[in-house]
Amino acid sequence: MTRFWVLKILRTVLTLWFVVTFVFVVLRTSGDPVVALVGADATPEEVEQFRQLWRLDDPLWIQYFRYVVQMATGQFGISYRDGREVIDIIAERIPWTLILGLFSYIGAILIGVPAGIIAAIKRGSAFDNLIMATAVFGFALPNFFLGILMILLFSLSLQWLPSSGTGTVWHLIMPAITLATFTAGTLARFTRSAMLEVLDKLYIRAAAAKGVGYWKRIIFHALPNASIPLVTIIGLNLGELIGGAIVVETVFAWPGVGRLLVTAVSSRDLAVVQGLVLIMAVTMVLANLVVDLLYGLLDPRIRVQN
Amino acid sequence: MFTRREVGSLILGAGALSMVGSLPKANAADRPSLNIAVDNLWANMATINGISTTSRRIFPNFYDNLVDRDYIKDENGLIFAPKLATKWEQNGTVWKFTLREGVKFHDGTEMTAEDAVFTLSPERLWGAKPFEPRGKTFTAGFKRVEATGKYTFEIETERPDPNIPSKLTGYIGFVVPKKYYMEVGVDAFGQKPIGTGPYKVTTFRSGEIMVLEAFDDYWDGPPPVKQISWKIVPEFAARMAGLVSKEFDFIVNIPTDQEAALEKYQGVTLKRVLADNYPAFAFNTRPDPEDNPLVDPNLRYAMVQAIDMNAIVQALFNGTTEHPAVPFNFKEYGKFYDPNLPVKLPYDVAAAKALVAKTKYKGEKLIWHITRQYYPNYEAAAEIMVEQWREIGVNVEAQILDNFELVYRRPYHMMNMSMSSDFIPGDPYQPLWLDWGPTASRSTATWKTWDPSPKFLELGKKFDEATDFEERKKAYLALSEEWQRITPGYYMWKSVYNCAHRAGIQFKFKPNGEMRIYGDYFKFV
Amino acid sequence: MKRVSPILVFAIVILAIAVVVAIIGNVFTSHGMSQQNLLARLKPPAFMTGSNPSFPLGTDRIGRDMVARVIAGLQMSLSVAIAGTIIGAVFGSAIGFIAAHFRGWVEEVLMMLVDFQASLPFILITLTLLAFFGNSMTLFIILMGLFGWEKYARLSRGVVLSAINQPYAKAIVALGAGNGRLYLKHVLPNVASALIVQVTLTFPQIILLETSLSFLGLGIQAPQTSLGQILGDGRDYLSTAWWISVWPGLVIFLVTLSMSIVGDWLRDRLDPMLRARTT
Amino acid sequence: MSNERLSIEHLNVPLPPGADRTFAVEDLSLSVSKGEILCIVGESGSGKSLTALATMGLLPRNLGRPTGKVMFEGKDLLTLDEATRRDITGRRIAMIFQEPTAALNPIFRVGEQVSETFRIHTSLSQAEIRKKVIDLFREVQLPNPEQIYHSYPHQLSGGQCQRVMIATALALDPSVLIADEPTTALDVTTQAQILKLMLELRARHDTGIIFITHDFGVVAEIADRVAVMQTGRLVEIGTRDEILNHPKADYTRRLLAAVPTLTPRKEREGLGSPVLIARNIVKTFARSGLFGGGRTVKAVDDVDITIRRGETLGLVGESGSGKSTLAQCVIRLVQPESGDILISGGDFAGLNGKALREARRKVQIVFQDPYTALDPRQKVGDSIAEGPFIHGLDRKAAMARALDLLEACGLDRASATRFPHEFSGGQRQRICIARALAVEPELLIADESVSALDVSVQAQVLKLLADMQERLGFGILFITHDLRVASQICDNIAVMRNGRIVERGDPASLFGAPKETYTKELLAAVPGKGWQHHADKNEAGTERSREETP
Repeated sequence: MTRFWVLKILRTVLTLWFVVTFVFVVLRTSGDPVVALVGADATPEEVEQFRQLWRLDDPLWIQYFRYVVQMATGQFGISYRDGREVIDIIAERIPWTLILGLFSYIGAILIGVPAGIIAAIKRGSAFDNLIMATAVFGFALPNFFLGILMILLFSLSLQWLPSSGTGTVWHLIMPAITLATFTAGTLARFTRSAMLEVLDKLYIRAAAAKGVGYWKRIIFHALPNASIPLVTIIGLNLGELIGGAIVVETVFAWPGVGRLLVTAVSSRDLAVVQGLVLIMAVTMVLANLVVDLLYGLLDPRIRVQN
Repeated sequence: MFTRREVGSLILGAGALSMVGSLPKANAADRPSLNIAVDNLWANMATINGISTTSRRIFPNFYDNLVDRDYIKDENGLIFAPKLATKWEQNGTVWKFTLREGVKFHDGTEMTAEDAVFTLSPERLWGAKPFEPRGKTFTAGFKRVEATGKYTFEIETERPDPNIPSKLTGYIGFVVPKKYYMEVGVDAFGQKPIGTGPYKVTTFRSGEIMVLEAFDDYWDGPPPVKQISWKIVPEFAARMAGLVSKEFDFIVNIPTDQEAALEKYQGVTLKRVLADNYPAFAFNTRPDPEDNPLVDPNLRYAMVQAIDMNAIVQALFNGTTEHPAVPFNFKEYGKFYDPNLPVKLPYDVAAAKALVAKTKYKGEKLIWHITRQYYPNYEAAAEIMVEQWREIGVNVEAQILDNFELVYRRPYHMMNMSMSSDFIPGDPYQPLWLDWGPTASRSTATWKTWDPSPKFLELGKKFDEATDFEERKKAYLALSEEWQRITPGYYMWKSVYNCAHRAGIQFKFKPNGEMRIYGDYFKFV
Repeated sequence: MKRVSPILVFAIVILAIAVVVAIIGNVFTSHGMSQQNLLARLKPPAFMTGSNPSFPLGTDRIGRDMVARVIAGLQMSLSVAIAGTIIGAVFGSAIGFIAAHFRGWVEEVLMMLVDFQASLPFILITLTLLAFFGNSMTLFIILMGLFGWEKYARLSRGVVLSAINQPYAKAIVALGAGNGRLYLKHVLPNVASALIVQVTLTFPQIILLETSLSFLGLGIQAPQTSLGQILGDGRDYLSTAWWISVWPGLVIFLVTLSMSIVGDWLRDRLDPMLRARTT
Repeated sequence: MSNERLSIEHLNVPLPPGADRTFAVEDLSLSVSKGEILCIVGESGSGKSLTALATMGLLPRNLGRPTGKVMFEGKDLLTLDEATRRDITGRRIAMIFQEPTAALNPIFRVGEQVSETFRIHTSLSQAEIRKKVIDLFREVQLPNPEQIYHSYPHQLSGGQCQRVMIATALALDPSVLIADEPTTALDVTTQAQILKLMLELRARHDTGIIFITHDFGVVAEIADRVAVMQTGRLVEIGTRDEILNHPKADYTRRLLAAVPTLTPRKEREGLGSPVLIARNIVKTFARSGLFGGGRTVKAVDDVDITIRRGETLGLVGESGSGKSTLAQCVIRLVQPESGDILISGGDFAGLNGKALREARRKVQIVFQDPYTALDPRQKVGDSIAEGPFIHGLDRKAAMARALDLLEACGLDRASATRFPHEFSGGQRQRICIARALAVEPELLIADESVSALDVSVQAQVLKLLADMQERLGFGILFITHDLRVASQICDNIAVMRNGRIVERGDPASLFGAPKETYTKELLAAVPGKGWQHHADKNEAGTERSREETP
């Protein structure tokens, strides 16, 4: 048991180290970081000054070592765009992405999972087809397009919902729906196939032989078993959610990290980009760790070892 | 309908609310607030480092100029009115300015000649290592800036310069507080700027929002609006929906094709001004890259003659602006403007083809660097022009890049740019000499696209020194002719700025894009 | 089992049409995809008033024929998606095969790489790399090709592991077959169906990714065009000239939908094969 | 009959359209009485399991509604509404399944799963239920009932799981118990225990038991009456003695003739020089991975075996004894840690790369499951020809050899162009044998090669192996858990347990006078050992069964 966790944590740390190294390599190979940071207009003296300031004249491995230490301690540097600590800039955006992300994530789960379950137990019915068609619709529509359509309908024509920005829960509705649509579609499809697989198992038949009622079989026997792979996919979907947030936050002028990334990338604000990449990676890796934890809790075959 | 916001604001946690701005002050409670949806905010709000279309529209709300251009009394803004300076007089190479007394910066300190002098000082603008190096362009010829009293100061120039007051109507005329500026440094100042304007900056997050709050100690009396939030809303659809549904009081940057549709909504007023500014592109006339075919002027002539810019402008702007047939012959130059000036390189595909035939050009790819979504309609025009050049056998690839740093990265054969024409109002000094002369970034920067010809330099010097109108006009025409002989660039159209606001607001949009939310420019009705 | 559902027929027909149009599309219009007609800007499609009969689907903001645009966009989007899918599938599957064959530390390292990739949202990587290295078609294709490789790697490792533990694979080893014969002739055809299902999942995802990137301005660059680019370009015109983005949007939607339907069908048919995979 | 508990009358279970026959079960009538064990016996596809499922109302949804009657306590189960029927199943009629580990929900403690039956059908308190469950566990002779109560299925052995299932089934003292091949997945010793348990329970509770099996040994052990089924129809029904010793139907007779019995034989004369000498084979399984370590299991522990030309060496033992690992070590599908392997006098253990691949020709293997042993996407002709082709024969000659072998193995030459899924299990196993023999090996390993086959087919395949050995003279390492089969065909038998060979000898002496307790236990557990059928004098498998038509 302990070994299981030690391994998981070791893997997590290694993954993060990979990410840091990846960012370092990208920064060093994409061009002279000094030129990127001070601009092509800078005089040679300025460049030299900057090089010394950031100690970019050290051997690469020293720079690398220093870099890993800095990243590990959250020193992402100063934004070249507005001169503030990157960690502060990101910190003020995170709550917004969390609000949006959680809201749409929970919404997606609440819609996608039950829809998938119903589709599975009504397999082949018109209902199943309808749900699956809707699910495919959910992820076949580019989310920025869906977002703009919603703005035009709900803000411009009907004037029911605010068009963009933040302020009230009403502001949250359209971006959350846009973001949740994709995830809900994926979840519904996956839940369906996970349920179908479990429903075929002998223990479900054995439960029926015991006289367990239909819905009881579904809810108490099939669902807990189907939830094991489901938890994994829900965890993996967090990444897609973050990816989707990049676009959705831009459409709805939502001041989260996704939009920050877009602005930082387009202004080549290296320090912010690397900070964001690392923070998102940490989030994802931690989410995966939580998934593993849940997995262990749900599945006694992992939890209890002889 | 009306309950949803009330309910909504009750439900959303206080935590999220407090991040938008500080709580309202009781004494300002009776004044309304404004929400303005903008397409973008510049990262830095220092007066010179922060020069951009997106910052200029906000600047006059928290900075004051020394001298003001009065667009209320004069359509073209050619009347110079006192603002922070109340009086000015020229004596040979020296200009004496008297400052308004009792003007306060937002931090409560009084503005004095020390601040004005610092604002124009070599250490800030034109010395060896100035804080805001772009200031050099605007202070050419400055020799000495010195306080002569608490409220008086002098500017001495190398040669007599009749245009100093008009130069102070621009970016360099925004007075900054010396003490605070020196304390925090230019970068931090750009993030938390302080001026003497009617509003003070309370929140500035460049990727997101800028909040201005009424500065009730403003020398001209309290401003009409309690709080102005400039929020970035990148999508036009969201800006438009927000204006129509009255979430926003103002929106800016409306695509030309959408103006008509927007105007159809009730209570929406569209404002459009022609700005003293021209999107353009520069030909890279230098042999860098080595095989640059554009070093041959015939190819440049051909390319100019292949462009049907009038049709493009008509298509893209619906006749709201126009293409200057002869460069630098701009209508805003009053007496300098001559509608009958001959067009040297008119639209003529046959002539263009003939010119291409005279060159060694063999269809090599010419790279045109363009900044993404920077000048309205620029990319669309570029797409059209690329096709028109294809007609005459010139192969141009328009590369849309995210920012100017990428645009400035060689190799390129052409690059986008824009040229303001208002540094000295009513005089072609800026576009012709300042922007192309020997100190211009276009001829000095690492990414420079041309080396001014000796003749251009010689004619330019003559033009720079000419103070008498007739003499100056003659010099200007000669200089312009030399420029056209070389044709290192192409002026496309006069910029159009637009914005729209809700009903219940009376608003005068300044032609340079400034959105002044005070005085005679803005009223609630 | 023999009965094929009408939905599936619909999906296959749509895909077939898409491919045919992409290949011979140019016969459907006499206009070039970048041929402009400034006098015929923003013309509505044929069934609306004010339309121009030579532009059945209308024109865009600089008077280009939407039929030609959408076809060119379809060609590009399909090519990118096909190239990307092939690269990703081949690369990812190769990694999976290698991991499954060598086991041990090779497998650990490769799977760690997979974890690493899975820990970063792909669009994040794409944005970063495109912004830093500049946008080029080559990089773009490579990036699209990298998309989903980790899914192929995971999947193929799993199915290969289970396949090479199947008695038939052991029997073939026992016959004295080399690794090449084992993997290429026997294992690959047997895991291919699982990989093909994954292809039907990745393919629409690449189209959508390209669309998102176009929206952010990092996708296919003009004068080339893609469905995503047309869609993104037309978004400001949705309330006045909806046809600019609705046509490409519709095509994206139909292709994605059809691909998913076909994928689902394959998945259902090949279910036992997928179930055999281990994690 | 007043004692009748459950009677099935004219039951029909339709198959979906397009199947090879219209009804899975057709016009079936039988009944079970109080305290009676009725064995339904038949080969795969005979419809015996579907009969059970139809009775329980658990038929898969793709099958149509069953017709006929299933009478229980005066009610027709087929026409009852779902709720009433559910009340009967589980409380009055219980069922246990072939795969006990799969029949238990993996994420719940077994105690809870047994308790569920009480929770559904009774209003007992939690504490009372718990006590009852523990009592049940005791009754089905589970060790440590308290601990088992809190265990998860994966922590229990297959036999323990089946005991838990039986406990669940018996929870409410059902009137009828349906057991669908409950011992098939278990080892012989465990099977013997479970069978014993069933007999005890029948005696104690007077339950009527329908026991579905394919194994006549099991039938001989426990049946009161026997029903024989074939392709959905009842062939005959009668008492154990009637069916086993005096069958009326031809089909029953054929089946019985094919059933292997414990008839130990002597080592054959004239065996040649050794084709396999394996010495000191050791294989330890450890947890692999970057962060290795963990527990290790000695799967094969210092084993020596020798096989001569023409000899069949049987390797018997229960699951997990290391038989298959040893075989895979010998053929080097698994790398032994140490030990020498000589094949036809040549070193095999030390070979690598090309040399190894070439040497592989000399030793071939036939696996247990014919359904997974053939590449599903390769035509069978190509499958068989592949070996010779790899070893240098040109494509044409290889195919010619493949066709000859197909014929030799009793298959049509034309079948070479078909795919494996078009063949029955027995035919596939013949193809596997043909594939193995195509490279003319010196040694053939048959790893439980006949275990998954129906008895009639099993007999044919065994005969095929014997014939081919006769003709080609290779040695066979015959791995099986079935002592009856081993006793009939092996020259020598090695008994394996926990990775070691505990006893060896020729079948006659080994089974006649076993020395080791373990060997004795194994022998004692052989089902139906007391019964020797004399129904038919025919040689096993001379007649081709209908099962063999594709």
